[in-house]
Amino acid sequence: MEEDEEIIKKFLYVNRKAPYGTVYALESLEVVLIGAAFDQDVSLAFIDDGVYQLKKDQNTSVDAGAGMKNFSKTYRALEAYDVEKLYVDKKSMDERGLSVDDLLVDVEILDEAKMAEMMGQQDVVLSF
Amino acid sequence: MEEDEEIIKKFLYVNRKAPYGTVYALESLEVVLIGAAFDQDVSLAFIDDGVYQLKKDQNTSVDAGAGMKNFSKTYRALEAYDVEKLYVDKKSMDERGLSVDDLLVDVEILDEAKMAEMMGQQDVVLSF
Amino acid sequence: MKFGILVNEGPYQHQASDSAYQFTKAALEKGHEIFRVFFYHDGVNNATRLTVPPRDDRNIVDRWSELAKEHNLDLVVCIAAAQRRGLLDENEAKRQGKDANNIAEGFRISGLGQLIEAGIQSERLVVFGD
Amino acid sequence: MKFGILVNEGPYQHQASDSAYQFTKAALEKGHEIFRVFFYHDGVNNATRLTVPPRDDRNIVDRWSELAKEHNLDLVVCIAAAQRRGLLDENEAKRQGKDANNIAEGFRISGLGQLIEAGIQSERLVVFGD
Amino acid sequence: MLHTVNKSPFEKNSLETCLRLASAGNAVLLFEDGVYGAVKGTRFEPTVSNALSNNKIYVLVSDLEARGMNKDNVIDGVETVDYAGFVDLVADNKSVQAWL
Amino acid sequence: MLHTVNKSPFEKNSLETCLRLASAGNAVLLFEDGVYGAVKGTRFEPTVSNALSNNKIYVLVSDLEARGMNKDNVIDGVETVDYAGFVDLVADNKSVQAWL
Repeated sequence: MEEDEEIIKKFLYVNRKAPYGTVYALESLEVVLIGAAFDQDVSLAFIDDGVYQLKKDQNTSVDAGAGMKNFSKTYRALEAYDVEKLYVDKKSMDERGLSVDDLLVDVEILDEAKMAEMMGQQDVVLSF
Repeated sequence: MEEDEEIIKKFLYVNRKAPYGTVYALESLEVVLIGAAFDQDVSLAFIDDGVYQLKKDQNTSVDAGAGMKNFSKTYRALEAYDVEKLYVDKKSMDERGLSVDDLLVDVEILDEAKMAEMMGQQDVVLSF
Repeated sequence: MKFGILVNEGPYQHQASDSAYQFTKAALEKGHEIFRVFFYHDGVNNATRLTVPPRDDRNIVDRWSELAKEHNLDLVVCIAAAQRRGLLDENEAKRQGKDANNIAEGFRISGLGQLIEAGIQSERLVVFGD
Repeated sequence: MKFGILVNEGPYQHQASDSAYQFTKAALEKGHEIFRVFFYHDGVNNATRLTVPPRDDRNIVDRWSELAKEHNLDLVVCIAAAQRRGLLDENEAKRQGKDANNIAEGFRISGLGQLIEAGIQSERLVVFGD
Repeated sequence: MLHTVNKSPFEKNSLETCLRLASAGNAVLLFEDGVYGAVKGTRFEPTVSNALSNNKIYVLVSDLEARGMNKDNVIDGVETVDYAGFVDLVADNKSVQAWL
Repeated sequence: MLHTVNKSPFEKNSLETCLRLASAGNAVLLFEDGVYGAVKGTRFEPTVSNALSNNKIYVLVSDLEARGMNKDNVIDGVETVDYAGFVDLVADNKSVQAWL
């Protein structure tokens, strides 16, 4: 990573898919964790069904039937990796009847103008 | 196939996806062709973006850029396999501004009540 | 009752294979018969023996192999879909001049006619996909 | 200009790999540099040498291998995603105790850090998926 | 006849088309990401509540729980089932149509 | 900034969200099944026509032709590009966001 030392870019991870129905949410989180080692300026956006990734009380135990790996607690660990800018789309929350109390982690809720502005400031946008 | 000789079931193939963006349309057609050898009572339904599978003038030549296999002519060959019941959902056509003149093959356009009735008569419904 | 199962998506990327597995297991537990599980489209990727999932996650391929062994299930992989996606058994590898094969225990490769037959012979056909 | 490319879906099932290939080719023809093509999620399935597509269709894997050879492209397959889905090179197969490997010429298996590096080093990153 | 829907109504049009083309008396099972259609308080609650006058609607409880919800979050009149219940629904209906 | 949309607006909500969150002046490229959003006479024509007052919208001609359409089918004001044009759009914009 030596040659990257002096480049600090704004990385945005865009999450628009629900967890468990597809692997995108989980494998997106794996990129964020690896990426944290690179000292870039990282933001995460949760839009559309992506907001469901942050829903509290996820329970995937085999007894309960789904039998998949519950990765939701990893979102809570992001702070320890200095990944602190989590933005959530207001309209996506409203349409789903969700409030910040339903979410596992602290987020900043953005209206459309603010979300658009934040996206426009990014250098690299990763969508899964 | 000897043991199947006396069983004739109503098979419905439901096509709801556009061609080329995904392989489902092509691989659905492959099942229909193989299935034709089994002397079952076969119907095809085209609903939502599935109606685009039947759009005339598909051109996927490498020069044109998409570089994928154009399989649209195979729909014209279905008649030779005694697959003649092709049903198209009226609302799906209307929403897309399509008329029967836009389609490669003769189809029967069904309103919601008729489509629902036809579906209800089926024994085996294959969706891709 | 006799069920046929169709799986249209590969392991991990979509939940389809998980759902199909849980459904099949529940049907067997209720005393139903599974006539066949047919793997089509990316579903053929469920049949590779080369996966190494993380230790804290389920092993989707092994789960199918074990269920097949326990209940003598017929797990059939579509040959045409498998050829497009690189799933081969020993015979197919030889026939196609490939130097390796990757099919897991308990799966067999065969034609699409096996899907139609499952539709004819089963009293219900249940489809899992994207 | 220096481009990075991310491919999130496997061959044939979705158009993503076709689109990424056509884009990469067009970028090279215009004199741009491709820093890296990174294969993630089911995109790792583009790297199997065991596909045998129908003769009248394109060979997606070979097309990538040939483009890589011609332009010295760096085609990187994510190791974590590859393990879930059964993509292995000779080393990985040995390390995991698997009896076969299936990676095609021109692809190499490496970590997710290579994707981040592509984001840092490339002037543009273009993502193709479902 | 049983209809299955495995996609979120926010993301894809499967539930909408399913409800449009399901005959009166047909059963509908929501599972995988389809379970979001069964949840109270969302933009789709009115659509699904209305459909209950025509169709029995079921939701797979394990997929609901995986996504951080449970029976208490489900629209009144929608029934929860486990995989054994899913199997019974398939057995009790003459055919199954998956809205993929 | 360039936004890319590869899904049909009839099937998925990607185009809708993209247009909702794209800043004025941003470019939008429709390709793969996304090209249906660029076509005249569909239910989505008004949405896309309105967006043209805020955004430049482009459609990939080879994906349009694969699906049985051409320039004549495209909404007035939407521009057709080939892959070389797609590459130029990427080069001309500071960043690219794929609405997968």
